[in-house]
Order: sequence, then structure tokens, then C-alpha cells
Amino acid sequence: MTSAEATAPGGALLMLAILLPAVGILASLALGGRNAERIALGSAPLSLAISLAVVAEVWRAGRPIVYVVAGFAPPLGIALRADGISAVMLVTSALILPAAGLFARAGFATPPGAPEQRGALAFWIMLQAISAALAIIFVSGDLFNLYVALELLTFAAVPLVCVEGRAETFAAALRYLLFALFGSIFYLLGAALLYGAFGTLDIALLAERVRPLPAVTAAAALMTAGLLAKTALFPLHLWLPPAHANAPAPASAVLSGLVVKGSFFLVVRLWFYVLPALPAIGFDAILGALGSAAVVFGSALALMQPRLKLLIAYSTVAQIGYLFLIFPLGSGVHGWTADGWNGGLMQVLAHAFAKAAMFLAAGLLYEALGHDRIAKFSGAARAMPTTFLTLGLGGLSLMGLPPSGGFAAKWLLLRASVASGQWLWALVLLVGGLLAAGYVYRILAPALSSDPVALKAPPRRTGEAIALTLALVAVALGFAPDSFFQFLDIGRPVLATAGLQ
Amino acid sequence: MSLALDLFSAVAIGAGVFFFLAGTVALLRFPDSLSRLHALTKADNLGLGLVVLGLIPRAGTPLAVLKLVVLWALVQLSSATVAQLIGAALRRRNAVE
Amino acid sequence: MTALGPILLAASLGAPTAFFVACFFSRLRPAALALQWLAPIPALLAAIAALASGPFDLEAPALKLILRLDLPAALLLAVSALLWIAVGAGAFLDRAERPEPRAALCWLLTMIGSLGVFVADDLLSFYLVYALVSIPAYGMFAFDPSPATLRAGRVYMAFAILGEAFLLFAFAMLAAGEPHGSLRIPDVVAALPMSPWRDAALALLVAGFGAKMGLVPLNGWMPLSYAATPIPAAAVLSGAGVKAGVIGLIRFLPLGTPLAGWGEGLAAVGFATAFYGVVVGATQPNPKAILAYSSVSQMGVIAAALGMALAAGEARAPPLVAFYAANHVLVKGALFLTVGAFAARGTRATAWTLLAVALALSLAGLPFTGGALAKAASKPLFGSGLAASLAAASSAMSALLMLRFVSRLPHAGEYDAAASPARLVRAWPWTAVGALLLPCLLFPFVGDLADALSLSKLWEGLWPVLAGGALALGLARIADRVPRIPPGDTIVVGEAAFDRLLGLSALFERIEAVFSRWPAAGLALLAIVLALVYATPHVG
Amino acid sequence: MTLFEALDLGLAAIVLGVAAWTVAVREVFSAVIGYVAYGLLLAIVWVRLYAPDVALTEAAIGGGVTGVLLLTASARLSRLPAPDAAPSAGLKIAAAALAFLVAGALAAAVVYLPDPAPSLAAAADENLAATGLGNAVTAVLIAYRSFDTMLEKVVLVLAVVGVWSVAPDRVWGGAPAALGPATPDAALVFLARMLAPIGLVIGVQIFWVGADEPGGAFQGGAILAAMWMIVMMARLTEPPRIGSGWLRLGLIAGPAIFLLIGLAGPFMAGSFLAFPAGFAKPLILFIEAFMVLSIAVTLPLLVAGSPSREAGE
Amino acid sequence: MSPSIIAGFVGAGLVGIGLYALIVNPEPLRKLLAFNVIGNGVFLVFGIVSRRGAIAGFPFDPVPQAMVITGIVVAFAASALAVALMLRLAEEAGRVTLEADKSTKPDEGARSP
Repeated sequence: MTSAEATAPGGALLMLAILLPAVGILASLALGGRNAERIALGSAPLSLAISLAVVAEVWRAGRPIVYVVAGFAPPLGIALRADGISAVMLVTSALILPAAGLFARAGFATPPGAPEQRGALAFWIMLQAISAALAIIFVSGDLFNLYVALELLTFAAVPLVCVEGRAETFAAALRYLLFALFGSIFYLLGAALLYGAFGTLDIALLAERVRPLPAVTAAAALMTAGLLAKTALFPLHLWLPPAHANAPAPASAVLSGLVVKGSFFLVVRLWFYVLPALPAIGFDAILGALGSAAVVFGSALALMQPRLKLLIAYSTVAQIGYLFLIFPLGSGVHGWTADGWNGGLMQVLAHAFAKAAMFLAAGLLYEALGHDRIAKFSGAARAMPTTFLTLGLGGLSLMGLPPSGGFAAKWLLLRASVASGQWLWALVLLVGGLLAAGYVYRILAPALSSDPVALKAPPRRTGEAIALTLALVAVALGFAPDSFFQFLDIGRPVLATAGLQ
Repeated sequence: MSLALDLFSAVAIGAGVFFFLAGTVALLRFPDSLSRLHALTKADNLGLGLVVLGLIPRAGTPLAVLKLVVLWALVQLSSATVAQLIGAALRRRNAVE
Repeated sequence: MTALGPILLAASLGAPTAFFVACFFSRLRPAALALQWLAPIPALLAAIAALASGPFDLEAPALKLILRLDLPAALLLAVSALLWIAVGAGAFLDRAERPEPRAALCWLLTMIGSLGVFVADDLLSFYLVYALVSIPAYGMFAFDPSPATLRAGRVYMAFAILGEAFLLFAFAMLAAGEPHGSLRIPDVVAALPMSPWRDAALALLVAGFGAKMGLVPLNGWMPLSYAATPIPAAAVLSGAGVKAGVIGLIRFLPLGTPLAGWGEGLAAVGFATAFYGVVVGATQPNPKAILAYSSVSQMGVIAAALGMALAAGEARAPPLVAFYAANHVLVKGALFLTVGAFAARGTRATAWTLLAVALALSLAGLPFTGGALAKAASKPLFGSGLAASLAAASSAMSALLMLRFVSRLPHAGEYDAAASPARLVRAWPWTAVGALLLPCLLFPFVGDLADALSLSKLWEGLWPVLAGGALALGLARIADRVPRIPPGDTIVVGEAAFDRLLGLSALFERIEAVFSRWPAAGLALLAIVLALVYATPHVG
Repeated sequence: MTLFEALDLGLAAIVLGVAAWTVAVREVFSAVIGYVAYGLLLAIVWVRLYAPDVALTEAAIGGGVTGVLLLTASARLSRLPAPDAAPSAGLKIAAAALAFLVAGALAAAVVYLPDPAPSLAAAADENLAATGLGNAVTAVLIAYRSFDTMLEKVVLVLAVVGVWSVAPDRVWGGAPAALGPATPDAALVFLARMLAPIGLVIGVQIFWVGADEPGGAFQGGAILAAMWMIVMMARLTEPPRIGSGWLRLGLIAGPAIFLLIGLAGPFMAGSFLAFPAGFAKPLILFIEAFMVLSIAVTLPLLVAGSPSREAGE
Repeated sequence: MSPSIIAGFVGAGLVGIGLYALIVNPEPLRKLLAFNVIGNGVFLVFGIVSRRGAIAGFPFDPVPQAMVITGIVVAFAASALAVALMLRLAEEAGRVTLEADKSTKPDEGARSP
């Protein structure tokens, strides 16, 4: 790709995907009151349409589509690029965010005529901000631009954690914010070094110019570590369980399902797209090892949690671990690389939907029972079957049992690790699956017993429908056809030297 | 002519720097806050004034001269106010003790 | 017929799925539940079609589904479908005695899986249906909150998930060993002997399917769960469900290419299981537990037969083993209904008791029963050496165990979950007779009926039964002095080990206590930076 | 070693010394004071690096506004009980060691940056004509990488909403607490009266010259913000109610105008955020004018913090 | 020793000092200070990069400087958000700490809308 690359047909869609929610944020603040909700939900179908159009364009072009912002091409200006994974992630967030929004109407609706409410305004604005930030993260081709997007994401996510205004939520939000800030400053430092070495932060140009230098090494290490901190990869997860377990259910769904994927996405961009020329032998082993530790540790702690939302939060810590197996299994030029790559991305998608569904279901349980203590669930499944069906289907995907996206991901990763003779990862995948089965069983088994249970309130039908739909998507991913994986591969650079075993 | 101006500048700026030094020494050596404050403000105002005075001949345009003067005036204003505030604060603290 | 075959094949999975889906619509649910016993009919027809006109297959790339129905599968599919129909009709026709809806849903899911394992022909479809026949079965018995049931459910689930994990790992190796990337079971199995992961894959396959068949030491879950399972569910699970493991071994063992060490190993495990099951079973008072142990023992015999075939590179084994298993499907199903029937009315007419005895001894190969044919079918696999005598001995032991079972039948009512729907009780004699005679209709597909009924063969079938009878009399004398082994024997050890495993939780909590504090996390962050710097080479 | 090198070394030593003191000193309050001084010193470093625009920004925002923010915070938090136990010696050693290693790696990476260094200075200058600007930094901010700038304005708005959103429900729509004591010091009031008008002029001037010389929307806006803050500290005016529509318009004016003109780009200049040839400079100044306004409104609101007085009060 | 090299060491030094403070200082406000110190170090690195980008006729490369200006504003916004959270936490809990994680105690129920 030369520096004089031109805007592709349909490239404007990428800009629209970003500007639509940006305009929404400003309008919501200016108009205030109920309008924030109206704008957030009203613009959702539009952004879904845009992201689907992006998919269509990428599919039609068969290669990444580009948009040169403000007519100044890189290195001086900024270019947006959408490849297969960008498009798919755009659609994912365009599906999960509105789902969380619709679910949240019960809690964050402003009755007509009522004065503007704090929680509502903040929630709807932050929801749109997350949509904007993720859109940038998925399509931007410039590392500094991505830094601004990362901060946008953080500033949107943190207030969501404490939008209910209880002391422990403020503590959780503060933890999250401070740790995330150090993550992004590391990232920025790395960007500075890369610019100093090669005079551009454009991903495509860097990919051409990168060569082994001390600055590159330091930049890679700093940016990766910073992004890991924001992704809460073990042992940098201290902020995640309190934040995700104390946020309101729809916020937790977005945070666990999408937000952590944003920074993970950038780790992938960094190693697979910016530094493919870097002969890094060890990084993938380190990331894989940390991921494995996360799987075992997170699952084990999930097994011990007394509260459902905490259990799900720790399961997120574990599932994030699987994502990082994409580095040892999806890098390099081997027969098995494609399996590892597809498996890792399938895991991203499956977990996004499954986890969002489970957090929403947990919220419904809390509404109906007035608590989320697993020990007191016995018989609840008879009272709210749909909710537990949702938990079960989500759990199916977490366990990696067919039919589910989780199984597809596990199967591909397992094949890659067997074919590449990397037995450790295979073992981790199996142990993780067993532990996941353990904590899913802990949720379901008591609930399925036929004891009588008293509900404080009947479950919300719409809420149940939304959660179930997300879970069904996670299951449906298990039937993804080969063409889907071909689409994911559009624009995937082949790593020349990295990850040789 | 220019030689005289240069000489003037040199002397003025030199004197200004001297006052700054004196003020700094006083800041470090004087016993209590109020007297430190006193020395500091005096020295700084005078020092800056002299430096500005020395720079005026070297400033090309009248606008530049104006800027220099405004600069000096602003520092006067702010340092005077800050001195006042700190003094007041000190008085409050002494009153407490 | 062949043209019709693929359609029936699709329908054999489609029909139960349709019933399952229908249950989610409140208007259709009552009808769907009342008529769900019709769901396996297409599978039955498909099996008959395959028996009549040879194997056929069906590919549905859109669903990533490949189905194939050959002779061994057709035998098992036919009898399993029959069992599901018969028991399903009895259990679901009366609204009053019907299982609650979610148990019914699990019933249907298990049915899909149980029929599916016989026809799935690619790794992923097989894994899917195998998971269906394993996991949802939990819902067929474990909803009742009594501690015993909960324990049984926990153990069952643990074994099911463990088996799934073994198989997934094995399948990944099979797929990786297949050079052309095909996922069809025949292809991957054909490539297995050459595969670099041959031994690991075989070990995992045996462990995975063995967990389903209850091969020692993975047998403990069977007595626990069958003792806790209602009669109808126990009948289909022990009859049809367990055969998922059998068809698994039949499909995935590379029969036809001699694998010396492996064959003998499997045979040894099989015989060990066969005798172990009888010995422990004989000490059980609960008829359902005895039946469970007899299943363990019978599956051991099957594993032994397959092991011998594997050692000898015997390619004709599949239909023979399948027939043996098919007989077990019918008889074991009928025997569980027997428990229900006797529990319903304690003492019975002699005729009925004789029928029960015949049914029970069919498992030991009593002449003129399906069991005798099954023995005849499996005989060639054991040859004439040590294996043959061990097989004969195992028949004798089965006879002993089954007589013990009959002697415990009058007490059936004293144990949990022995109640059976009235229809099943009423229809019991017919099901028993059917189970005894149906194998005769199937035997011609695998062997020569006349030869099987020759005098010499009859005697070969008879003497183990007599020996077993003698042993049974001996046992009856010392019956009160035999030690009581707790049902699930090895499980007790396993559970203890598991509890010890929980000790690790303290360790994890300590780790969490460290890393949930800021300083540790901060240090970790810097350490990761340095590690990555170290790991990423550069030219200074 | 020339005089300037000596000065540079001395400056470096002082900056590092002050920074170290800031993190080492016991009272949080002193630490914050140290941080403000440190910010001003950094401004000088920036001048030495030929970065007057950054120096202005650092002095105004980095040193000044952040200083006020942290001072007020430390004053309000100082009454709290001392938090967790002091760190152990072992932890200190480990932290020092790792931090030193990371810093060392960073230093090495910087020292061994390739020579000749890559630069976009020429490219930036070539395109300057298209923007009609004279100050390359402003051109980067408002034209070449205008996307970043626009997003960063949205980040500011988002931060304001975030700060507001932690308030208790009952005070929503109300005003933040006053910045100064009930009876402000006479001297401060005097300063506010004298300085505010001058500061206004200076701020606008810095923004105006920013097109061609050091300065620009950020710096100008920051100075205006500082003036408003001084006036509020002197209690000559109070922080506004966050419910006020005018306030919100002021908040979003900058990014909104930026966005609208950017959205018009495809029709006027063939690309989002692009300016039509010839009209670039007036459009840019138009946008910057509103950005100045928004910055001048945003920064004081961020300092004032979340509302604490009910709308009625 | 060109100014840019010196500034390079200053930048690295500031990052190091800030990291140390980040780990050992328990008070959140001190951590926030540490964040700003590190931030300044990072910005200095940009400054050096900009200065090294000097070529014939141009004393510096403007692009990194623009990035620094953006970065400073973002960092300020972050500090403001963090301060607001600390003050509110102090108001609610009476103390501001990042440890002793109440929120993961089983008794605290997560209220859901």
C-alpha cells in the first residue's frame, strides 16, 4: 500500500460509522432530557445499516476499503481502513449496543414530562460514546488516532460503572480509570517511539517500514503491556471483577462483551498488522502463557464466587485468556495458522454475544429475586425458564460444547495447537472447558431443582427476549459457513517470520 | 550611539540579574516567611523592571516595547496579589496558633 | 428404496428436532408431547431401508452435516428407534403420568442424539449428536432435589463432560492426522494408523467412549444414575443411550489394520470390566443397580470383542458387534421395564416370573433367545483360545448376576424411582416377548440362523447358563454374608479425590489476594514490559 | 561546554529534582505545589525544544489549570483519614528496580533512534499553502489531523458529562460548588477585576495570531478559561447550573461546528473534514473561534467538578 | 549533548519516577500525580522526536508537537474525571482508597435496573 492510497468506493461509510454516534453525543447533551434516549436508540438502526453496508463493500471489493480523511493521505494525514475483521466487529457492536440499550430502557428511561435524570443522560451518552470509540478502533489506520479512541472508550466506560452511584461502584470506577490511564499512557509512549523511528503512525506505512530497532522493541513492549492492562489480561485484571460485577446489567454486558475486546483488537492490530516484519520469537509464547494462566485462574475463581455477576465477571477474565492463544496459534506461515486465527476471532465474537446475554440474564435474575446469590437460586429455573435457558445457552458457548460459537472457536484453536504440536495450549483449552462446565453447572444445577421459589417481581418479557436473542446468536455462530471465515481473512497480512515454532 | 545603548542594556540587565540573585539568596537565608516574602517581591519587581528596561532599546518595534511593558505590569500585578494572598494566609495561620 | 433412503435419513433427525421445536410453542406443546413417541419412526424406516437395500448417505454442506447409514449402524438404529417408540408411547400417552415439560425436552434432545450417533458420518456432526445424547440426559432424572439424585446427577455430569473433553481432544488429533483436511470419519480413521498422534488419539478415544460404556475404572456413574432414574428414562438410556459409546468404538477404531498392542489392551480392559461388573453387581440389593452393573459387564464383553478384532485386524467385526449390542438394547430396555412391572405389583404369576427369567438369562445367552444369537454372532471374534473361554466364563457370570436380579425383583418396590407408568406395566409382557424374539429377525443380516440353532451351538449356549445357575444357588446360600459394596464403587474414591482437589481453591484465593492489590499489579505491568522487551529481538 | 548546554543540563537536573521531590514529599498538598512548579519548568524545556505552542499549552493547561484542579482536590481530600499502610521496603526496592529498568530501556530506545531522523516538516510545509495558514502546528491540528482534534473535543465533552455524572441524583441540573471562600481576599478580587479584561484581550489575541505564529485555539481558550476561573474564585461570578441550555450550547459549540463543517466537506471539498480550496482559512478561523469558546467553557467546568447544589439554590 | 538527547534522558527519568510513584504511593491522588508525571515524560519524548525531525529550514517537525497538544488536553480531562471520582468517593465512603475491595464481598448486591 503506498502513501498515495486513494479513498475506495464506499469508504465514506467508515467515516459515517464514526461521525453518526459523535453527532449523537453532542445532540444528546445539547437537547438533554428524554432526547438522549431517543437519539441513542433512534440512531441504532442507522449504524447497523452502515456497518452492514461496510460488510457488503468489503465483501464486494474482496480487499480492505480505505478512506483518506480530510483529503490528506498518510503519512501527513489519517486514513481509515476496514478489512474483514473490522467489518465483522462493527456489526457485532452495532448489534450488542442496541440490545443493551433496549434492555436498559427499563432502568434508564425518562418518563415524559419528567425533568432530566442524571443516570439516564449519562447512560445514553456513554452508550453512544462507546459506539463511536469502538468504530474508530475497528477502522482507524493511525496509531495516534487510535490512542484518542482508546481514551474516548475509557471515558465512556468508567462512568457507566458508577452510574448507579453507590460507594463501591465509585471505588471500582476509580480503580478502572487509574489503571486504564496507565495503560493508555504506555500505549502513547510506544506510539511516540514508533513515530520517532519511522516518521509515521499509519499502520500500513509502518508495516512497510518497520525494521528491528531498539525503539521498535521498546514500543512493541510498552504498547502491548498498556493494551493488556486495558484488556485485563491476568495478572492485570484487578480492576475488572469489581467494575463489571457492580455496573448495571446492560452496562456490564457492554463492558464485558465489547469494551475489553476493543483493546484486544488493538493488540492484534499491533502484532499482526504493524509489526509483521519484526522477527519476534518470544512474544507469542509470553502472551499465550499469560492467556493460559488467565484461563485457569479466572475459571477457578469463577467456581468460587458466591454471586452470579461476580462469577460471570471472573469468567470474563478466563475467556479473555483464550483470546490470547491467537498469538501462538494464529501467527506465522503454517498449515495451521488459519485455524488459529479464525479460532481466536470466533472466540472474540462468541464471547461477546454469550457474555452480553449472560450479564443481561443476571440482571433479570436480580430484578426478579432481589439478589444474585447462587446459593439461593434453587428452583428459580422453574419460575423464569427463559432467563435460565439464556444462561444455559451462554454457558454452552463458554464451555465450548456444540452447537455454539464457543465450540467452533475451541475446535479451531485445538486443531491448530495439535497440528502445531503446541500441546500446552491444547491442554489449557480442555482444562478451561472443564472448569467452565463446572461453574456453569454451579449456576444451573440448583436452579433446575424443583423446589418452590418466590419471585419479588415477574421477569420482564422484553428483557428476556433480548437476552435470549443474544444467546441464540452466540449459538448460531457455531454454524458459521466457510465463507464467513474467508471474509474474516480479507486483508489479513501473512506474518513473515513471527511465531515460528 | 549603539555602543551606549548596548552599555545601558548590559548595565540594566546585569543589575536586574543581581536583584534576582539577591532575592533568591534572601528566600533561602531569611528566617521567617513574611521577611522572605518581602525580600522576594522587592527583588523580583525591581529585577524584572531593570531587565525589561534594559531590553527596551533592543526591542525593534514600538509594539514590542509595549508588549514588554505590559509584561512587566502583569507580573507586578500578579506578584503583588500573590504576596498579599500569602501574607493573609500567614496571618490567618498565626491567628490560629 | 435407495432414492427414498436419504430422505428418511434426513427425516430421522429432522422429525425429533421438529417435535423439539414444536414444544416451544404453547399451542403445539400438548400435541407434541403426547405424540413425541412417533418421532423415531422415520429413523426406524431409514434403518429398515438400509437393511433392505444396503448403505446410503446424505450430505448437507450448508449444515456441515454428513450422514451415513451402513449395516452396523442400521442394526443399532432399528432397535434403538423401536425402544424409543415403545417406551416413549408408554411414558407419554397419558397426560397424568407424562414427565414434566423440561424433562420431556431433555427426553427429545437425548433422542435426537441417541439416533444421531448411529448416522453421523463426520467428526463435527458426530461430536454434536454425541454431546446431545450425553448432556441433556441429565435432565431426564436429576431435577428432583433429593440428595441422592443430586449426587447421581453431579457424578453423571462430571463423567459426561470428561468424556466429551477426551473425545474433543481425540477428534482434534484425528482431524490433524488426516492429510487432505477431510472430516469424514472413514477418512480420518483410515489415516489414523499412519498418524503421528496415533497412540494418544486411540487412548483418548477408548477413554472417551469407555466413559460412556462404563468400562472400568470409568464405570461408577452407571449404577448411581440408573438407580436414581425413573423407569422409562432408565430403559432408553441403558438400552439406546449407552450404545453411543459402542458405535463410537466401532466407527473410530481402525479395525482391519492389526494394531497389536492396542487390541490386546482393549480386550484386557473389556474382560476385566465384564467380570468386575458381575462381581460388584452380585453384591447389590437394588435390582436397578444390578441391571446397571450387568450393563457394565456386557459393555465389557463388547469392548473385549472389539479388542480381539482390533488385534487381529478383523474387518468383519462391526456388524457382529453391532448385533450383540442391538440385542442388549432390547433386552436391557425390557429388563428395566420388568423392574417397573414387578414394582407395580409385588408378586406375580409364575408365567410372568418365568418370562422375566428368560429375559434376564437372554443376556447370558440362553438358547432360543436373542441372547443366544448374540453369543453366536460374537463367537468368531473371540476365536478359540483364552479369549473364547473367558467369553464363555463371562456368560456364566452373567447368568449368575441375572438370576440374582430375578431373585431381587420382588423387592423392586422398596427402592426409589421404581414406579412405572401403568401402560408400560400393562404392556410389559409384549415388550419382553418382543425383546426376546426380535433379534431373530435381524440375525440373518449378520449370520446364518440355521447354523446358530444347531445342536452344538445350543449346547454351547446352554452350559454357561447352567453353570451360572449352580453358582447362583451357591451365592443364595451365602447371600447374607457377602460384603455390601456401595453402588458406584470406584466413585467413592473419585469423589474423595475431587474433594481433595478443592483444597486448591485456597491457593487461588491467595493469588487473587495478591494481584487484586495495586502494587502487585503495577509490578506485574512493568515485569511484562521488560519480559516483552527481552523477548523481542532488535539490532542495537 | 557552551553556556546553553550548561543551562540545559541545569534545567534538566532541576526538572528531575522537582519531579522526584513531588513524588517523595510527605504531604499531598506540597506534592501538588511541587507539581505546579514542575509544570512551569517543563514549559521552559519546551521552549528549548523549539516548541513554543506546546510550551504555551503546557504552561496554561499542564501547569495552570491542572494545578488548580489538583490543589482544590488535595485541599478537600486532606481532611480524610490516612489511607492504606505505607509500602514495605521490599516493595519500594522492587518498584525502584523495575521502574529503573523500564526507564533505562526507554532512554536507550530514544538515544538509538535512527539518524537521519524521519520528518514530516517538509510535507507539512508544502501543504501549508492549501490551508492558508502560517503556523504548521496549527495546520496539523486543524487541517492535516483535524480528525484527532475533533475527536479530542468530543473527549472533553465526554469528560464533562462524566464529571457531572458522579453527582448525587438530587442535585442534578444544579451548580457545582463555588471555587472560592465565601469572603474572598480583597487582593484576589482586585486581581480578578484588573486581570480579567486584559486576559480576555490576550487570550483572543493568542488565538488570532495562532494562525500564523505560535498560539492557537487551545492556548487562547486556556487563557480565557483561566480568566473565568479567577473571576469565579473571587466570587465575582458563580459556577453556572449544569442544566442551563446556554452552558451546554457553549460546551458543544466547538466540536459541533467542527463536525457540521466536516460533514459538509464531501459536498464542498470531496472529503469529510476537508476544506474547499480558497475558503480554508476563513473556515478554519471560524471553527477555531467556536473551539476557543468551548475550551474556555469546558476547562473551568472540569475544574469546578460535579454539581453539589440543588437546581433551586 | 544536544538538547534533544538531554530531554530524552529527562523524559525517560520522568517516566521512571512516575512509575515508581504509581506503584508505591497508596493515595489515589498521588497516583494521579504520578500519571501526570509519566505523561509529561511521554510528551517530552514526542518533543525530542519533533526536534530531531528538524531539517533544512524547519527547526522542528510540527506533527509530534500537535500530538502533544492533543495529548495534554486529553490528560487534563482524565485528571478531572479522576478527581471528580475521588471527591465523590470520599463523600460516600469517608475515605479514598484503591485497596480493600468492598465491592467483591458477597454481601454487596449489584443493583440492576
